[in-house]
Amino acid sequence: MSIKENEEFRPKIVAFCCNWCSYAGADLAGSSRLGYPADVKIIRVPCSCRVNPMFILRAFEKGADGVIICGCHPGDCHYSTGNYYARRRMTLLFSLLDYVGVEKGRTRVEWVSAAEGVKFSATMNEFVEKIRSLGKNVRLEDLRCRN
Amino acid sequence: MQRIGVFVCHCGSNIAATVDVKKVVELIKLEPGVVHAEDYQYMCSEAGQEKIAVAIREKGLTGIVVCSCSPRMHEATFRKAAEKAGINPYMVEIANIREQCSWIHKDMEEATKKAVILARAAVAKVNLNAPLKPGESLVTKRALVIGGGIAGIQTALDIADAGYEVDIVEKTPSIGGRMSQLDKTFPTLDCSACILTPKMVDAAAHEKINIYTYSEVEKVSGFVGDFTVDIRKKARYVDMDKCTGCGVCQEKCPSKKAPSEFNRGLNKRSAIYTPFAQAIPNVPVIDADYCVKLKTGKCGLCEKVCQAGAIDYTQKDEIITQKYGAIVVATGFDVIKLDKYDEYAYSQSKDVITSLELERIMNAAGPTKGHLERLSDGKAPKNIVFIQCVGSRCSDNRGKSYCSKICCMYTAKHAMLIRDKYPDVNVTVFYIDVRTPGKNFDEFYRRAVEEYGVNYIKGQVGKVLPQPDGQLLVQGVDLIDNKQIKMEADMVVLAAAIEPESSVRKIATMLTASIDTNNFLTEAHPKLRPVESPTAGVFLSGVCQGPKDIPETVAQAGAAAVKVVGLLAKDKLLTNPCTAKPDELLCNGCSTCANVCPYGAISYEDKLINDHGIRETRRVASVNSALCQGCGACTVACPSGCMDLQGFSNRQIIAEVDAICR
Amino acid sequence: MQELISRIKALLADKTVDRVLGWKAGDMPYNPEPAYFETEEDLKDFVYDGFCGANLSKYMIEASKLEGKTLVCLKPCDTYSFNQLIKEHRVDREKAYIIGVGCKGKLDIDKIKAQGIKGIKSISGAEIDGAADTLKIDTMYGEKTCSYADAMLERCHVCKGKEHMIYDEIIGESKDTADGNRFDEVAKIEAMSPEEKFAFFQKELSKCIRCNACRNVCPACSCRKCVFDSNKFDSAQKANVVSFEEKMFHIIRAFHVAGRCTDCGECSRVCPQGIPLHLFNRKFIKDINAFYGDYQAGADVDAKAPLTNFTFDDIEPGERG
Amino acid sequence: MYKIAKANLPALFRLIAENQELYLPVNTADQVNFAAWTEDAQVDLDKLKTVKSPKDVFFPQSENLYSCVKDGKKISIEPEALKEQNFVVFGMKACDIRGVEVLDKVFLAEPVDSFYKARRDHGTIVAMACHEPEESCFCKVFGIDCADPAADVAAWMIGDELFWKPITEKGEALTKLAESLLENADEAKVEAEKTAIRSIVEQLPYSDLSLEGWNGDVLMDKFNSPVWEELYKPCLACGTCTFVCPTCQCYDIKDYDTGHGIQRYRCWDSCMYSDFTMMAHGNNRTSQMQRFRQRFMHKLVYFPANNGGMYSCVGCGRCVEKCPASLNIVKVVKAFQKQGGSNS
Repeated sequence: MSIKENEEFRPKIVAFCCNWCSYAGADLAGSSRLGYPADVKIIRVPCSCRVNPMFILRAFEKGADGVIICGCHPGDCHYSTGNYYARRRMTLLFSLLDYVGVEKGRTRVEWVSAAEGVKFSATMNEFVEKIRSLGKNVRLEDLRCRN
Repeated sequence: MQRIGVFVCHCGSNIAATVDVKKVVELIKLEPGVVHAEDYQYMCSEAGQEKIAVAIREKGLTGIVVCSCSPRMHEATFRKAAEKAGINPYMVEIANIREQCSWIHKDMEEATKKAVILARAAVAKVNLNAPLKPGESLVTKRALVIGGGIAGIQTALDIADAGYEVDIVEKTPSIGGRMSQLDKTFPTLDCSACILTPKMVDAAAHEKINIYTYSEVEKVSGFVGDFTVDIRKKARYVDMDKCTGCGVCQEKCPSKKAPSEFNRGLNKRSAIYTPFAQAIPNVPVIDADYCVKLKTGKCGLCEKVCQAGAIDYTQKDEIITQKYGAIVVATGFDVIKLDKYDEYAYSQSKDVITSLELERIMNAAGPTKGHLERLSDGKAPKNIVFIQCVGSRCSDNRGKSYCSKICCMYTAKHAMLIRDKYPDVNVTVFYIDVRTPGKNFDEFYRRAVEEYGVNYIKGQVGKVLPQPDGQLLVQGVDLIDNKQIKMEADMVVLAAAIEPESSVRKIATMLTASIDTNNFLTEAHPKLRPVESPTAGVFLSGVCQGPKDIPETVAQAGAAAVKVVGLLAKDKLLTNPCTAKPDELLCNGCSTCANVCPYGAISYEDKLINDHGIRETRRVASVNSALCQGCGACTVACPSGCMDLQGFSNRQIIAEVDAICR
Repeated sequence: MQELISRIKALLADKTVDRVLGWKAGDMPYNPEPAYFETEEDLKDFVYDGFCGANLSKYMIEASKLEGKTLVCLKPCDTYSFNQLIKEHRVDREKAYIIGVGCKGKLDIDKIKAQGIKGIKSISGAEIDGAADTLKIDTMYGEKTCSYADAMLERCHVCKGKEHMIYDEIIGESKDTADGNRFDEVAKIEAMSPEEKFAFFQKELSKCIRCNACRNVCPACSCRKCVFDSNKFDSAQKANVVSFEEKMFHIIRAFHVAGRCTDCGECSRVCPQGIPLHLFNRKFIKDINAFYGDYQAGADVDAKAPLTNFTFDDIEPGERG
Repeated sequence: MYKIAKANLPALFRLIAENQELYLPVNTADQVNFAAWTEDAQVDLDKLKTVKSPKDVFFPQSENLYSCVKDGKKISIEPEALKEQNFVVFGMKACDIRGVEVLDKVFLAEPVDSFYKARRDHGTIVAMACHEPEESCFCKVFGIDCADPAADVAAWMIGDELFWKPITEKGEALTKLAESLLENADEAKVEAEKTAIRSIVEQLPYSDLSLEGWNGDVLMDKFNSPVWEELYKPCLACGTCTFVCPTCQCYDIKDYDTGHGIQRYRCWDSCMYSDFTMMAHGNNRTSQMQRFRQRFMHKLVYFPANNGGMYSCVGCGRCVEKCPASLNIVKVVKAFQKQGGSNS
């Protein structure tokens, strides 16, 4: 999809949310009618530690403009330790992506509890804003996926 | 390729008002694998579920996508419906087009577009779903209640009455909790001890209830139906079996400088003590921080005077390991620290007290034997000012954003009791709002104003200034008359906010139960599952879940007990089939997965493998599906992709990613 | 080298070992190949000199499946890899007899050729015993010289030291040849703007031909079947297209070996296109050291690997350490 | 015979590139490979061997065959267009040209590979003699004369001048296009250069390699030889040899999911890979020994047996230089010689 200059840029954003906290936080944002742009699409995973870096790179390859991973707050993981592993994995992955020249703001991790509908909505609004300012992901996308 | 049916729910107008459901149906029909799509008013209704069953029968569906509310609402409903119609329940996926679409978007075109994408992702996933079968695990018919306050006691009694073993773990030397510290209770003005003590006795006497006081939960492992808990029984230095509770040791103890926790530090207690007269068990503990014998080796007076020979200075902490099927958290609350509220001079004047301290002062067993007097000089106060919402409903980060719920009522109670007993004392209450929803609550408050002449001022107090003469100058605003108020008082009572007991964080972490930003435990659903934690097998009772008064606490305690009983009544539980599963042909035997498994569910075995004709003995991973809880940590740790998670497989998640990004 | 050969002969003779994994002289002065020797007769082709850069640890995965013990010659840096393979249960310590061989820095023929030296007939000074500062190279286009240090592999300039981490015996002297900091290049890239970083890696990775030499030589990439060859992630693509493929491959490969990579440098040594692949691995190592404390994979078999470990107050993703 | 000053080569390249694509050795990040000429390209004509052979000019490492585009439940197929523009490959060496001849045998035989043929039809090759052959070269073994490469145009770089001799019609046409920059020259210098090159070739260590006994007649002897068991062991099963080779022609066909259809592409494959010729039942070669053997049997036995004795090795020596385990076809041939037993 070519972005015409005058057309508003609508990013593709993938949000991986853990089932126990962040997905519930997103539901709470919904039931509290706390809006955020439709650009965000959520994929439910059992835990942030289920998010394989390959999923993130895959999203970028297929044309995602931003990827955000949400999990329980450290210490609150439903599986006790999952988010601690996720934190290390994502820290290293994000650092490497930055190192190969991917704009830093395209990836993000946020800890959102089931009670934090407000935070979920605010985080998504903020993230979408950031991705809009960064524009289309052209560094990681596979050109074959454009239509 | 699956034969997929897609069912789009209107949810009345909840979805249909924002998402063009007809359009979703029309577009999703174009997806590979989709052989049927329809929309309906309420998919979760019986008629809606029947539509799924009919389509399964008539179209030979092998996979189902329901575009509706959150899977956290109705995934189980639709899985059951599918199962009834003859297909595996795990062939159902939900596209969340309500909470995560129609409710948060306003523009119909945009919301519809998103709903289609979410539906596509679900279809892409279902295409790769495989039938799964839950395993079974046994239920240990015993419950643990953490906290021995009114919530814990009531829960334990109700579970025990249903015939199941219950252990109460209480960290202080006696059960009773906050309620035992209260003097009277609203709105009936019953004596708190009079209604609590019988329950404490019932609990202690119940053959199914086992009480561990002066004990704490140390470690929790396992899962619903099969928790293993380590309980630390702290050294009491008094033999529970021998002690007769005569109390002589407490009288004779020479060390009487320890602040009394029960009386909120307003007076002192001995090093060997029971917190209060009606304590259960009526067995004292020795406070090692104050005991001369334990600190210096000298003294030993209590041992000498104890006729039962119950004193044992060599006692050590003891760890008890016990299995439970269910765990109830009833850890209760405390009042917040007031160090961020210097303007009320709490730390400067002894005559600025919290409401809980006032309870002790009013109580006959309290530090002043129930006489209302100033702690600074023992004089009877003439003017008392109550300040509401100290730290509650706070917009800055000094206090709590929530309403503590009980303060309006107990303040009315205090004001009424004071005016009743000491009619010459002027009582003024500064409030933001008076909140009295509840049976007979507003009537109670109005009696305080109308019958007892309590002076309610809508307004906030800016400052309490201690004067050289010992008086307190209260500066505030009257918002109704819109004027500054300055008044002298000789006692100021602060309605300090309540917050969850500080140890709850640690306990929540051990239980992997989620907690909100205010440290209240999160319920599985705020309306429909208010006494369950999202963590299966963990239940919530009392203020640990949110502020509530005694009747609400007791009601919730009973509700939690019913949930526990419902669980313990089962012999077996079905386990989550979404567990990790290794592909032996790809396994390197490297142990990386086992290193991150929080449940010790992965082990290794040397196994003869036939890899496309190459036969060799290899070290390969195997997953104990009864222990695996399906977090997926191993799947990412595994470099070869050998370890995958059923129900959330690599290819399924990638299919969702692809569907969203295309 | 004579001492090494006679010791090997003795160990073969008394049946302490059933075979030897070492290097066989090539048909050029600079191309010895990894080889097995089973008899004294075989050993006449045994060589150990400056061109024996290949890390033999990974070959021990297959050797561990054979009957009896295999004697393996490991240089100090190779022993880290061997330890890491023990940690991951990929080699059998009981089946290995490790001779820690001395190392004074290994040579890179491409660096010699890059100096315009071609038509090489013989090279002297690369022998392991007589340590020479200068290589004498006889070529079809005359006699040339090249300093030993200038001809060393990149990894030897950031040598991890002369200590063997695991061995049954050590034969020969080793030298710490480090004359640089292994994170300098990484730091240089880190200091670039995102555009420069992107351009740098884009240029380097555009050379990638997906030959998999880096992966196949890597002792950490010991998977029976690589994710890029299986259908587990639908990631089995072989095309090298003007897109994400190479980046994805190299990023994931680096991630998969993060915390396990000993920085043996084989990937960069074997890349036919001279891509400095170690820059990925070293970035992870640098980050791990900075974020979670110094960690050297393969130094200690029992140490907890950084990615299977955590602390409660680890830094958050996106923060800088 | 024409010549052009080395200093004028950029002008020549610019002139050619005005009309058509021009591929020539370009240095990118310290490695020289054939690439399209641009104003900024760092052309390197001195490097004897590019890392990859130039075969991908005619047989790209990856190329689309067709696309499927999905519209609802309808799928339409869009074939990939064949090459229609002329292009020039400048600086191919004699061995690489033989490599193209090997590929011709494969791709131009019936059924003709239309993608390949289109590229061959539209490509003009300017061959260059090897000024200073290197020790890894053994083209002489295959009867290739690197001093006198034959293509559309032959060229020699001698001192500061490039000598230029059109051979074919395509070569004449290119010469005409470039005539403003070319001047007439006599052949004496070129002849001297040829003599010099040939005398170097004589001295090359591999030049006397004997291929006696490598032909289709000995197929089973070679196939069953125990030598392979010894030879393959250091092999890492990477595809370096395959991908730098001018004659390896195996490819895989795969689909790439673009989200709105698929692109069917083919890309080089390597017989060294464990998933080479993977089928539903698995692989027909299950061990690395078998895969290793396949590569050399193909080059030295199967291919000549099917193509009138033409070996599908051209002696470029790239595999000799690039194999991570220092294995190569020369070592294989020598090992059989040494072993003697089965055939030599």
